[in-house]
Amino acid sequence: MPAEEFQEDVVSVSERVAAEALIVDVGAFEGPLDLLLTLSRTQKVDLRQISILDLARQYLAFVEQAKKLRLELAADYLVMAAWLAFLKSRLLLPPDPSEEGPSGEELAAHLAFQLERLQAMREAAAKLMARDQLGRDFFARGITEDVQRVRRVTYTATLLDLMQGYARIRTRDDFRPFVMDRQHVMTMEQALERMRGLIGFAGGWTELVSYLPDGWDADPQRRRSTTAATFAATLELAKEGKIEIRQGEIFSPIQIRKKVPDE
Amino acid sequence: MNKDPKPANDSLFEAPPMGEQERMVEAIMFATAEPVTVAELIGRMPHGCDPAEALAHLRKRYDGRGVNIIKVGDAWAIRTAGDLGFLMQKETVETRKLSRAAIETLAIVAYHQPVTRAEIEEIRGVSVSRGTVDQLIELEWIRFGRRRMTPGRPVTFVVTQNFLDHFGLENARDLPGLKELRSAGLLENRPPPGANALGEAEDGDDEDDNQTELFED
Amino acid sequence: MNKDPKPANDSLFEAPPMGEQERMVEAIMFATAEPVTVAELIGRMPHGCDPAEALAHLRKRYDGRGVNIIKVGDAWAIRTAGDLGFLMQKETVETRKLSRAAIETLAIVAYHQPVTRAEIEEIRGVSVSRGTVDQLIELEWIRFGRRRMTPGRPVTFVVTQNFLDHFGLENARDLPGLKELRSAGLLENRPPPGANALGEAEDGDDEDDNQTELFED
Repeated sequence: MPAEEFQEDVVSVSERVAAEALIVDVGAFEGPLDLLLTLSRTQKVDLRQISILDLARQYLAFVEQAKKLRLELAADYLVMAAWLAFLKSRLLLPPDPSEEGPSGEELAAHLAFQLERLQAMREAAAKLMARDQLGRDFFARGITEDVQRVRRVTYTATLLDLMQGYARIRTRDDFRPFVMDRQHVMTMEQALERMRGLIGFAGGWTELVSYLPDGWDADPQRRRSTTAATFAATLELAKEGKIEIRQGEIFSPIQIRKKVPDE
Repeated sequence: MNKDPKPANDSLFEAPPMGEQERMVEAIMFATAEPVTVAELIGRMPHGCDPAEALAHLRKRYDGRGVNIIKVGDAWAIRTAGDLGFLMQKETVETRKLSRAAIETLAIVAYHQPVTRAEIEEIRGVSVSRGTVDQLIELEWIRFGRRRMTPGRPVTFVVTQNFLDHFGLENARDLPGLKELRSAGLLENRPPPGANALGEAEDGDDEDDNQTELFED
Repeated sequence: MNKDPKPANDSLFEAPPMGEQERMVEAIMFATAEPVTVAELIGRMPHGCDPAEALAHLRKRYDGRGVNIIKVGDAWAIRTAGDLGFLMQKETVETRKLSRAAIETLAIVAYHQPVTRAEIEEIRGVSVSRGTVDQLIELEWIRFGRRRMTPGRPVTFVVTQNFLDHFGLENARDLPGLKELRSAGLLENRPPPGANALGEAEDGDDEDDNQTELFED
């Protein structure tokens, strides 16, 4: 049976354990629960009818033996030993009504459940591995064909695109997108250059408006552009520490003056 | 963990029935990564089998199916039936917006049909690339109309039924005129300053009328 | 000039007859080693096809043959019949032998899914090494499931379609002995009476928190 085959090493250990009383071979076990499961086999009964008390005794004897042989047991084996000693005393002594927590029977039942569950999962694992497996017992297609991805591009347009396209052609001169009208724009750099030349003369507070270049105040677009550029330039100059700026209140005229270096 | 009921030494026993042999050949051909020769089949199947015969049966069985058994050199393989090759391609359709040149060309054909290439170029103010016209023809949005009865008998372009379907038009005359475009806010309301670059639009809004005439037939 | 008499839209046309659809499914399924979902078939076949029905026909057709059509999760695959594995030694891929810890962990994930690392450790009574989980994930036999809505929001593990495919399972409910285990109450997650009965549950939980952080992104 595959389950047996799978358990092979465990079984042989348990046989030795049974035959030679106790040989401490901790390395063969995967932790205390595994050891307990192995020990439980020596009882040769259904795991459901297992005597947890006997099992606890066996385990404690195992740990005693290990101590005698001065073998280092991992901490979890000792934790389990302590817990089983506690369980043993609970199972042996009449229940103390003043004591809180689960009864010895409840704890024993849970341990039995854990052992049964572990055993069941081991058997299930063996059954699973005994199934026919892909690439071992049954096979997938050997010559596969890849799906070629073909990209097809379709083009689309809406009626609106069409009408706008037509309108664009027929009214070409109405639209001057993308062409910046430099004629009506003053850049910050231009304003800055201009202001650098003028600022030397600004000893006292002077309104910013008075620095706007001539001929730029008639056209609203030009006025906006030059005002923005000049203002940005004064901020730049203030940052450089060349001038000071003040404004009495919101929307009142902005005034600037030259900053005296030693001030 | 192969629960093979047969003992190891097959040769003492009769060969499996032909139906079984056919199954075996089928499985081997399916799983093997390369075409299989009859010699290989003999080597892999139980003693006494006749893979050549099994193969012939199998071949018949797959005749007309989605996959066929075909000969590759002196070996055999299962392959997709030739007519189903298209299933091995996965088409991904990517929708792209038509280029501006194509839209404008299409618009001109729609508004001015039947129109020659020279006329399209005159209206757009730039030459129309062959690719643009080809693309519109391929999309089945424009097609060749009658030749113009002028010197050189140039070919004309008209829009197709597909075009009308795609743009939800009953016919090309339904296309809104410039006036309507303007009132719909699709054009700036300002009249073009000065003369029109195309020389033919100086009539401005009258253009619409001209255009309407073009469609009168 | 594409004088295709068919309009672009296939849906205007009737789907191919069922026999043709069966051939198409057959071709697609033969072409790949991976299980194919009905959704994928729909995506690859002409409009209006009913691959689910075609699959049912095809499945019957291959019943008892050298290759069979089998269900893998919500997908379908062609695999060689289980009894013919002995012919295929040549194809057998030598797989890495799984450790006992890995096999048990895999079984616990399969039977208890979705299951947290702490629960696996609780069942096995020892901590699960990272390498074990990594190996199973690398084999694409297990994957992360949803986080458990408990404190620490631990990540869970579930088995994959690859797992089902590998072990020839139609779905995880078909795991051997699942019903018996369930009715015996052995798949319950029974908390120990009182707190931390084994003293190690604490560590387990901590571990899980760490792990949770690792997967957070």
